[in-house]
Order: sequence, then structure tokens, then C-alpha cells
Amino acid sequence: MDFSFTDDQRQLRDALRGYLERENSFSARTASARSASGWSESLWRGLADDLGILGVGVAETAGGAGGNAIDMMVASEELGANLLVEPFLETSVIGAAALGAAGGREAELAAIVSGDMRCAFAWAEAESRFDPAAPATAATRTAAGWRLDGRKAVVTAAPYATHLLVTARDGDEPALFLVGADAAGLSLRGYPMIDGRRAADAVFDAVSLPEAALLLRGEEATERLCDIATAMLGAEALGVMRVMLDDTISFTKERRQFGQPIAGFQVLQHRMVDMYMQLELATSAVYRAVLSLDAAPAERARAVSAMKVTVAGACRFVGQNAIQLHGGMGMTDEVRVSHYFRRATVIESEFGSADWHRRRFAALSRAA
Amino acid sequence: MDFSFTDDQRQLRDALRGYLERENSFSARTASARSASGWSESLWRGLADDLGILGVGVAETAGGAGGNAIDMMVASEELGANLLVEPFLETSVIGAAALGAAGGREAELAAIVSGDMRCAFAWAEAESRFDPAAPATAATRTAAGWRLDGRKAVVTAAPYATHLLVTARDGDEPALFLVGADAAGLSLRGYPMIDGRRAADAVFDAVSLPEAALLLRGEEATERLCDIATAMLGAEALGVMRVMLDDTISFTKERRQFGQPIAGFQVLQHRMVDMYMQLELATSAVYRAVLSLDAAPAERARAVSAMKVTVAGACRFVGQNAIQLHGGMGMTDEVRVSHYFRRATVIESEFGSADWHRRRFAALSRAA
Amino acid sequence: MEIAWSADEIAFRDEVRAFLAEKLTDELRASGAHMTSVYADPGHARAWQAILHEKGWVAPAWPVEHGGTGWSLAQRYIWQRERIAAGAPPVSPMGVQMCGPAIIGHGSDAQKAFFLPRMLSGEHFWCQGYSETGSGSDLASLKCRAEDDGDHLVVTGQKLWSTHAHAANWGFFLVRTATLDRPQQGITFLLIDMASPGVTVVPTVSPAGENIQNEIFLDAVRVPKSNVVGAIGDGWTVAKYLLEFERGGAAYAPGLQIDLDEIEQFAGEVRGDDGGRLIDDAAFADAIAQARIDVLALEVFEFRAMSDASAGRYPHAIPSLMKIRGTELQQRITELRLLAAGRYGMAYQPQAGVSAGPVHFPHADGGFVGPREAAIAPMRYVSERAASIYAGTNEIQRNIIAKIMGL
Amino acid sequence: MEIAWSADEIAFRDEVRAFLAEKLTDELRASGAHMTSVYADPGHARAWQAILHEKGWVAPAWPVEHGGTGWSLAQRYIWQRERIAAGAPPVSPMGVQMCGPAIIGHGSDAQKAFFLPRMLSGEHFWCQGYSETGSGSDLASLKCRAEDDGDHLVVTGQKLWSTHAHAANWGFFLVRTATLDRPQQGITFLLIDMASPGVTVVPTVSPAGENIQNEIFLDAVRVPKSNVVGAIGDGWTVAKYLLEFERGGAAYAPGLQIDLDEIEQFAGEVRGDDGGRLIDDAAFADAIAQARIDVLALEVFEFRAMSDASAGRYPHAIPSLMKIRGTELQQRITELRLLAAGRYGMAYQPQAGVSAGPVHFPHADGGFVGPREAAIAPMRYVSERAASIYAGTNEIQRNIIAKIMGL
Repeated sequence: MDFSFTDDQRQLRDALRGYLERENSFSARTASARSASGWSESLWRGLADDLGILGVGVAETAGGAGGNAIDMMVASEELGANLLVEPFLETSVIGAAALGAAGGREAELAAIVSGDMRCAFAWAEAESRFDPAAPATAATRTAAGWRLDGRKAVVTAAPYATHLLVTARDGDEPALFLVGADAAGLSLRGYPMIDGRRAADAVFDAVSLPEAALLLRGEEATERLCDIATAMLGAEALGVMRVMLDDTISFTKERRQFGQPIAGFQVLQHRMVDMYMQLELATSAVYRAVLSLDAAPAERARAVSAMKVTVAGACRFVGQNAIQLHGGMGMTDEVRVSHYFRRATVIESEFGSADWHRRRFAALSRAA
Repeated sequence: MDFSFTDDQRQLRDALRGYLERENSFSARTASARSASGWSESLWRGLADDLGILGVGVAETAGGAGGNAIDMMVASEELGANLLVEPFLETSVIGAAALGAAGGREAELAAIVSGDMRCAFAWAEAESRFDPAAPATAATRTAAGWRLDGRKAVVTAAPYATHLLVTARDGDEPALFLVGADAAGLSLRGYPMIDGRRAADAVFDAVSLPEAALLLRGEEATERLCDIATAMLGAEALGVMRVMLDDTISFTKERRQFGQPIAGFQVLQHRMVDMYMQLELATSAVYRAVLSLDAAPAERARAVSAMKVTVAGACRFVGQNAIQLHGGMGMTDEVRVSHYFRRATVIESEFGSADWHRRRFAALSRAA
Repeated sequence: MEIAWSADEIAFRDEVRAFLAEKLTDELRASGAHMTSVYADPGHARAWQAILHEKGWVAPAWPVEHGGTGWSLAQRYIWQRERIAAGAPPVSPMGVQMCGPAIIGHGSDAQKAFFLPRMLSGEHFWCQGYSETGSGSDLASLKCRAEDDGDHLVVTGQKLWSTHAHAANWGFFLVRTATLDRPQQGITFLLIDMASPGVTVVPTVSPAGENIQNEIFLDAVRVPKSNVVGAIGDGWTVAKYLLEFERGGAAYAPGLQIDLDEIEQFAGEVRGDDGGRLIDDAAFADAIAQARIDVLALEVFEFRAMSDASAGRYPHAIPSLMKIRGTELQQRITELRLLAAGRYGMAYQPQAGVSAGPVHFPHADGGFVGPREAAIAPMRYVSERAASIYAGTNEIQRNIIAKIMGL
Repeated sequence: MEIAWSADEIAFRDEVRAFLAEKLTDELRASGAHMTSVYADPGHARAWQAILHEKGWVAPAWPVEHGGTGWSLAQRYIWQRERIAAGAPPVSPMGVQMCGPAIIGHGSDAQKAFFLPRMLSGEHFWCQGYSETGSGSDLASLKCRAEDDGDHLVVTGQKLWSTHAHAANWGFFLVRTATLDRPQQGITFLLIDMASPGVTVVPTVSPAGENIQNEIFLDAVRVPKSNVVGAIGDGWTVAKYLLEFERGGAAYAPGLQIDLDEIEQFAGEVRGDDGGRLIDDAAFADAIAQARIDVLALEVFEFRAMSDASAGRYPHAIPSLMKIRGTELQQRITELRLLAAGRYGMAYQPQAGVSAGPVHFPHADGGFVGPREAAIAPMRYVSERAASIYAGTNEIQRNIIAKIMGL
């Protein structure tokens, strides 16, 4: 029972924070998000070359930093606080976990470490709601390997991904395939998200894949991947909320109404106390989830779903009140808190809403 | 569209309020509740003889005041504010409505008006939860009339009732019977409730009843009776909440901490504003319910269930915060607010919890 | 007590319905139904106003001599219900509901003769110049100053949160003409032609990416004193008068009911968490039922306010209570809409709705993906965060009620 | 970072479990399981304390030389979890957790030698004399005065909310020995033999009808100065010390988990709204799941506090945060219990539980009706309203945190 960070983890955090403050200031970040491409290649290269952070979770044998889940959590939180739009979660968390679990994919893992590969995770479909377990997209065996047919909805990062990680049904079993973004028969229709990232709806029309495109197979492998992704999304949320709370405290201390800083009003004080409390509880839930990723499947899933419910509630409470306490200023695109609020809103339902995870938790608790 | 009271209704309210303040002060009321019998016969007689209020809803042809639902609402609210333990709701609302609907029961109605009859409404059973529609208690036809067999749970007012209004199943159909408290085969086991009233669990062991014991038959008749009871219980809740809010305002203006009245703290001010708002919304919901009692069954039921959800929420919010804002004083039996809180707690679930009524409302809304 | 409408009121309702059925074009209906916020786009709002103007129904609350309808409060409530239920866009409130009453109550005959008809016809499209940086809820601390220069006032300062100022040709402003003991003193209510030299409108982009609000910069803007409403220095009185003009007519409930109908219909078309349709999901159905129950209570509260106001009573806490509760429910209902939208609620697609102003950030132009309802949901959710902030935050409203309660 | 217990800690847990399995009688278990509030009845608490005393486990947090166990914070947390999970009644906190630390930190050698062993053995059963009418959250404003009379202080005044004073033979009091500029000055921490002439204990009846709290009247009670802990006038320092003595060991989560287990089991035995068992009701299951999720987060928060405290760090906001969240969840869980109880939750049946003091109002004596869980539910619900009031209301706790946050 120990909840302290190692010196290495503290250094990782400080280095990342410093780097992002310099290289991805809020205005730079927003310019990237609103550029034609929607992201910054130079920042991405810098994360790889200057910091080596893209391989934080990749094994040393594949050229990565060989970090554990806690290292990845530390990185995710800082990236959340920076409101990064580039696909770290999709690439360095999900991509690295899938390729790592598949085994023998050193070349592709090296491409993650170097920044040459950018992934998108294509699990959702128009009719899937939040359930990743039963995709309608079909994988059919062919002489040369596989053929994919189907449609995926709201695939975040797809417009700037080099590869898509695609869930598909092989008979009754879900499986995960690695598909090049330039594959014949794959068409994307891109659009922005409310949090400044980009997404696409994807159509797979008889996309031919080699044998080696199959990365993972089976419900547990898919669930585990989603749980890892959700846990790190939770860590990202902590960074997002931390900035909202800090900005709200600063703003209310500075902003004067009726002759005093509004931070002096008891009702607003208690609201900020509750925001702080929600953040502390969300942090606690994320720690449990991250520390349970290698536990037995049911324990891992239970910790992750409990975390997502806690984090979703905290994102809503902290986000809404950050806007409210900023008053009119919170309702402008100019102030960064409104961007963090939108990111928090997306995180609430990404990889499953609070309702969805509460039920998953209840079902797992009953089974236990 | 008119929400004003008539002069008669205002007079009724003022007369009742004045009478209860004189004749049933809080200490007198608590002494009655804690006496061996648990009620005050002299108060009951006074309500009949001095005020004629027991027959407020009884037709003039049967010697009553011939009042409408609004008159009954006015009376119920005042009785709630007085925290009356005597069975007005069971007798003058439920009993009068059942006997009135049955038709030709002038003698019994006269006994209600005179105060000679006191009713208890035995609808609930240990396994019925909040559903009055399907009692397990069985009514069997006999040569002389009927035979009742079964058990009823938490029958409020039963220990001091002269008559029980008992729901029972005649084949598939629910029906309502009038049973003397001294009927052979009926045994009662009495106990106090947390709100100071008394209740009993009742066993009907081959209780023989005359033909005329049958008052009502069918699901709609039972539902209507429960809706009337629930609407008037809602009115009673308004009186209960009004006192809690008023007492809380007075207390916080008087009580000083850190050199000022605690009513000066913004957080407590906003809490009291929300209590007031809840009371206003509950009042609005009660008005709709009471004014819909003669509407088509689905509209009536929808208005009553919506009201019960609103009132239950308000009772909880106003009650809990009245205690909280009284601080330690709220946690003593000495202060009347703690008694009103307990009554409000009972009202929350009486005739169906908020969950139960929300579902009934949803089902009715879907059917509409 | 009586909760039903009278026969006359029902006849009136039928007349309103017939009018709406006849005059409301599909395009106008769509502009009302697919709004991305509570604001209609100025173009459709003006088109609809022209139709209403022909009928004489633009300003129901005004005295008949100025173009009002002579309706009772109940009729005005019915009109709002039916208008909202039919999906008509709202007429911009800045002229008819705000500046109009100020001129009616405190304007000169010349002002009445010039401005009121043009307000009704829509020739003048109005914006408001009240808030400033640092003077939001604490409005009386405003600093925008107007110096006396003979027949003119010369106005210099800055104003914030001016809805549709980019589309307006006239604005009503609160400016400071004197600095006295109480900040409420020395404020003047002034009408400014937005084409005046020195007036600059700078768009404020909302978190949803729309330009509805604006910042207005006034640089030595010369305004004839004939444009002062009431006396110089009496602006606070005029502003209070206009706020109190339309008591008893507020109606949040009808719009919220329509919102819930839309969401329920939408939820009948999309998948829920348990595999069936969302509308059959117990938790979602429960949340919808709770919202409907809360709206029903608010509706009777509105009826009671209307009934009280008709009888000449109007407890002071009512507008604040109604604003708090109405906006809280409004916001909660945008959450339900977002929940129904699921993953498509994460996409930024203002082009799927009818925006109330230019849209700023990059977005795909050729159509949109997913159901239209899902595309509108996040816009509404984000935009409606303003509901608990504008017109006195809900915290300020609670302070006001606390004062009325004697706390 | 590591969330698992170490091998040593698991071995310790097994030792604790074995001890509890051996020593906890059915009667003691029942007295823990059927508590009508958070307080154990003094009789069973003392019986259990005697067993613990034999083992040397009465006061884990105390220094070893005074009878503590020398356990780590983690071991103390494990001990609490297991004790609660096994259903053992809590030892009265007034002696071991409150007065004990004051004596350990600021008492004289004579006081330590006399009082500490008797506190551990249970020979002395303690009550607290802090709050007064008008001095609750604002404790420093207390007025109960002690006048100097040579070797004695003569105490006159009144104290409120003294848990189990009717059963106590000793009390620790804050009294005013001087009136100085700051109200925190001039307060003295005093130990009073409850059998002293002039001490009168008057029961305070709770809304649930139990006599747990008491009012204490002190009428010229002569107390030897040797019973002053710390210096005369230094009482505030002593009181603060005892509050901070046991940092990092708070544990709400284990008890809340047991509560939820009990409620879930009970809900598997009673009917729900839809005809099936309550536990299968979607809304109820959802509420239970949410409560479990919230408790899980609180549990890690407690782990973190323990881990931080073990490492010598202890952010000042932690005790207040924990108190707020712990009591909020405690209260919410009593609501779930009441919901599960259904109609039988309206009956007043303290005789179905184990009360923490005499029961006052009339109640049936021969057994009870309905399930026992249902009978206890309303007692807990009503009694636990105190959780957000005692020991500094949750509003005061939020004020404290706001100050720490620099607001």
C-alpha cells in the first residue's frame, strides 16, 4: 500500500510539463487544432525525438522506454492538462498495448516510438452505443488473409492517423485488425469534434488485409484493451480538471463584484471546495483503475468501470461549475476554460457513459 | 385558470388554524401521541362539534359541509401544519370518499360527521410493497355475505379506529370492505410509528361480514380512492413543510455563531431559498393533483403521481435541511422541527415512494 | 380554483393554432426546430416578425394604442405555448420586450412615434448595451461614460454580451453621465444608432463556435440628447421599469415540454445501453419522467404567477424563482439530449442546425454525419451553460430571494 | 505505487481475523450488527473493551509505552476494517481516541500513571464536555467558567451533546478560566470526576427516541488543579493536539461497505416495486452500484491519506474532506436502507435493535413486526442526520477547506 511516485516519475512529469508549456502553449495548441490538418507534426516529432514519450509504454526491447502503467498515467495526466489534440492515447496507449499484446511486432512498435506511426481506434459503430464487444463490421478469411466490410462511427484521430485499429467480428468472436489509412476500399469522412480534435466516419468496403493484420482476438483481449484506454483517458481527465479548478480559483480571486473578489462569497467557496473534492476522489478512482490493469479480468474491469463513473461525474461537476464561476467569460471561446470544459464533456461519454459503466460495474459485482 | 381561494376557504383555513393553535398546541399534541391510547378523543370531538370539519367532504344530504376537493385540501394543509395524529385523512378523506362513492350510506357518513366513526385504511400487506391493486387478502362469498382472510401490514390509525376499510381480492378483482374494529376473527397488534401516530398489523381470520360490508369494487374504484388519499396527503405535506421552513428561518435569524446570526451566511441563505422553492413547486404540484381528482382516470392518476414524486423530493430536501440548519438542536426530541421531519419522512413513502410513483407516471405517459 | 382554460380561452387557442397552421412555413418551422441555442437566427426571426406584424401580433404585452393586442395574461401565455409548440422562431426580445417597454413607459411622444412602429415592423433590429468588463451581475458599477456637449452626449466606453449586435441597426445603452454617491445614480438610458461614427462591433465567439454575442466599442460617439429615454441620470429607473413590465407572462414550461417530446422521439430511434431502443432503457425513461414531472410542477407555478398577476398580486420573489428553476430544467434537459446523442454528440457540426449567427471554427460543409438531433445536442448543451449566468446569475437570483425572505 | 497489502500486512490481517473469530461472541456480534445508530451501547462496548484489553489492543494509536500496539498506520487501518467487517462494536472513542491523546501529549506523569491504565481497562468510562448552548461550531465562544480557589478550580456552567455522559464516570471539559482578547485564549482543559458534587446529567432525547446525548450542568463543582491537563489557559492547544493525534487512520469506507452488503442482502429478501425482489429492481441496483463506486473512491482516498501520513506528509484539508465525504455517503446509505425497508420503515421499533442508551417514547415491548432490518432502518436514518452536524458541521468543514485553498 503505497501511493507515492518514484523520482523517475516525478522527473517524467516535470519534463513533460515544461516541454509542453514551451512547445504547445494554449494558443499554439488551438492553432494546430484549427489548422487544415488539425494537428501539429512538429509537436508530434518533438514528443518522439526530444522527449521519447511516445514510447513510454513500449518495451525496451522494441526501443521504447519500457515504462509501466503508472508512467503512462503520469504522462496522460500532463497531456490532459495541456489539452493535447495529437493522438497519444490512440497511438502510444492503445496502439502500443495492442501491438505489445499481439507479440512479435517490434517494427511497428518502433514506428510508434519514432513517431512514424499514428493510430486511431475504430471500435464504435452507429448502432453500437458504448458496447465494444459486438461489432457488426465483418472480418472474412480470404486466401491472402482477411477481408473487412463495415462502417465505423466517430473514429477519433482517424483524419491524421497512419493506421486504424479496427474491431471486427470473425464469426462470433471480436477481433482487432491493423489497417493502413491508405488501404484500398477504406474511405474516411472527417469532421471536427467539439473538443478540437478530429474524427471520421469510416467505410470498409472489401478491404483486403494480409494475414498479419490480425492483432488480437476474443472478448477478453478487446475488453482489456478498452480498459487500458479508459484508464488512461481517466488520467487525462485528471489533468483537464486540474486546470479547470486552478483557473477557476485564480479567476475568482481576481474578479471583483460588489466591491470584493468573488472568491470571498461563501457559496462560491463551497462550490470550489466541492470541485476540489471531486477531483481528489476522481484521482483516487484513477489510481485504483491504473493499479488494477494487471489484475484478474473481473477485478480490472470493475475498477475501471467504477473509475469511469467517478471521473464522468467529476468532469461534469467540475466542468459545469468552472464555466459557471467564470460567469460570462466562461461562455467565450477566448478563455481556455471553455475548451477544457468541452474536452471534459467529451471524456464523460468516451469509451462509455457513466450509465453504461455503472451497469457494467453492477453486473460484475453481481457475478462476483 | 384561477388559483385564488374563495372567502369561505380562507375563513375555513383561519378558523381551523386558530382552533388548533388553542386546542392542540405542540405540547398537547405530543402528550396525546404519547398517551396510552395515542390520540385525543376530546380533540376529535371538538373537531366534529366545534368546527364541523370532520364532515368537510361529506355531502350536505348526509349532514356534512358538502365541501369540494379544494376545501378538503385547505383543511388537510392546516392539519399537517398542526401535526395532527388523529385520523382525519383515514376518516374524513378516505372513509368519506369510499362511503360517498358506495352510495346510500348516509348513516355511516353521519357517524363520520359526528365524530363517532374513526377509520383506518388497511390496504398494504407485508408483500405488497406500494401496490394497492392486488391484495392477497381474500374475500369469499358466503350465504350471509362475505368472509375475509388475510393479513394487513402497517395499518395506520388502526389502534384507535372504530372501522377498518379493507382491500381484498374477490376473485381477480380488488374490492373494499368496511369492517368493524371489533369484528370476530380480526386481531390487531399495535405499535407506534416514527411520526408519533400509531399503526397495527392486522390478521383477518375468517372474519364474517354482512352483504353491506362491500363498499367498492374494481381496480379503478380502488385507484381513485388511493389517488384522493394521496392528493390530500400531499396537501398535508405542504403544512408540514411550511412549519419546517418557517421554524428554520426563525431559528437561523436568532441563532448566532462567529458573532452574527447564522442566517447571514450565504450558503445557509441559498439553502433556505431552495427549501422555499421546493415548497412552492410542491404546492404547485398539489394544486394540479387536487384539481384533477375529477378528471379522466389517466389524467388524474398522472397528476397525482407527478405530485407525489415532487412532494416526496421536497419533503426530503426541506426536512433534511431543516434539521441541518437547526444544528444540534434539530437532533433533539425537544424541538418541534424534529417531529415535523419524522412526519415528512413518513409522508415520503406513504401511499407509494417517489420511485413507485415515477414509474406509474412513466407508464401512464407512455400509454397516453 | 380552476386549472382548465375557459371556453373563451379555448376559442382563442384555436384561433392561434389556425393562424400558425396557415402562416408558418416549413422553412420557418425548421429554423425554430433546429436552433443550436435558445436564439433564433436574425434572418428567420425577422421574416417571422413580418408575418406577425401583418396580423398585429408582434407585441402582445404592449398597450393597444402602441400596437399591442389587448390580450389578457392568460391569452399571452396561450400564445406563447402555441407559438413554441408549433416550432415558430422567437421574435428577437431586445426590441419588443426590452427597449419597447422603456420607451412606452419613459419615452417622449416623439420617441414613441418614431421608434415603436419601426420596432414592430422589424425595420429597427435592436441590441442591448448594458454589461461591461467587470460590470456583469454588479451592473450598477458600469463605467461607459457620456459627456455633455450641448445638444449631444458624447459616449466613450465598451460593452459586452450584446446579443446580435452584429445584425442590429439600433442599440439601447446604459451609460454613466455622472458619478454620485450611489452607483445607481448618474446612469442614463440612451438609444444609439449603430451606424453612428465611433461604434465598432467585435464578435464574441461562443464555446459552441457561434457569433451570437458581441463586444461594442464606443469611441466619442455623438448621440443627440433627444435619444435619452426618461431624464438624464434616470437610467436606472428606466431599466428597472422595463424589467418589471412583463410580469406574470414568463413561460419556460411550454418550451421544455417540446424539448422533452423531441428527445423522447429521438430516443425511440436510437440504441440504448442494453441493446434495445434508448427510450425503453429504464434509467433513461426514469430521467425523462422526472424531467416531465418537474416541468409539470413548474407549469402550475407559472399558471399561479399568471393568476396572481391577473389579480394584481405579484410576490417579488417570483421572477427570480422562475428564472432559477426554468434555467435549471433547461440545462438538465440539454444533458438528456446529449445522453441520447451518444457518440455522435461528440462531433462538432453546427451546419446541422440553424445557427443564430456566423459559425467560426472549421467544420465540414457538405452535410453532416449521424442523426441531426445528435448533431444539435452538443451545441445546445454547451450554449445553455449561459442560462444560469445571463440576466443575473442564478447565485445572484438566490441572493435576491434571500433578501426578500428577510434573511 | 502499489495498492495491494504486503505479505506482512496480509499476515497481520490473518492474525486479526483469527483473534476476532475466536473472541467475538455472538452476542457482541449482534450488538454491532443491530446498532440503531453509529454508537454502540455502553454495556457491550465495555464488554468488548475488556476482551481487547486482555490482548493489549484497546488503543492501537497510542505510544507503546502507554499501552499502544506499535502498529503501522496500515496495520491500524487493517485492524479497523476487520473489526468492522466482523461486526464488533466500536470501543467508546471518548476515552481512548480523545482524552487519552490529550493526557499523553500534555498530561503530567501523575495523570498518565493514574488515568491511562484505567482508560485502557475500561474502569473509567469517559464523556466529553465541549459544546454549550450557543457554542457549537463556534466552540471558542464557550462560557462555562472555572474560578480559581487555591488548589481547586470551581466550575459553573452547562455543557451539551455529551455522548453517554449518563454512563460515564469521568469527563474531560473545556472551561473558561480567563476572558482575554482572542476567545481561544483563557480556555482550560479539565478532567472532572462525574461523581463530584454539583455535577448533574440530564438526558437529551434524540429524534429517534434514544438517550445517547446528555446535557451536563455544573454547579460550583470543585476540581483539584491536578486535574488540569497542560497549563491553565492552554486548553485550546490541548484540544487541537488531540484532534490531530490520530491523522491518517480515519476509515469510513470499511463500515460503509458492510452497510451496503447488509442492505443488498436485505434487498434480496424483500419485494421491489415491480413485483420481483428489490435487488433486481433496476433503479435500486443502480443506486447500490453508485454507492459502492463512491465508497471505492473514498477507500482509495483513505489509502492515500494513510500512505501520505506514513511518509510524514499530511495535507491539512484531508480530515475535513474525509469527514464531509464519509458522512455524506453514510447518510446516503441510510436512505437506501430506508428505501429497502418500505412500509415497515415507518414503524418505531427501537426494541428491534441494540440501542446506545435508554429508549424513551412508548413502544411495543414484546418483539417487533416486519423484518429486523426494516425496524432498524428509520432509527439509523434519523440518527445519522447528526453525522453532518457533529464535530464541526459539514458547512464549517467546507469553510476550513476554503481557507486552506486560499479562497
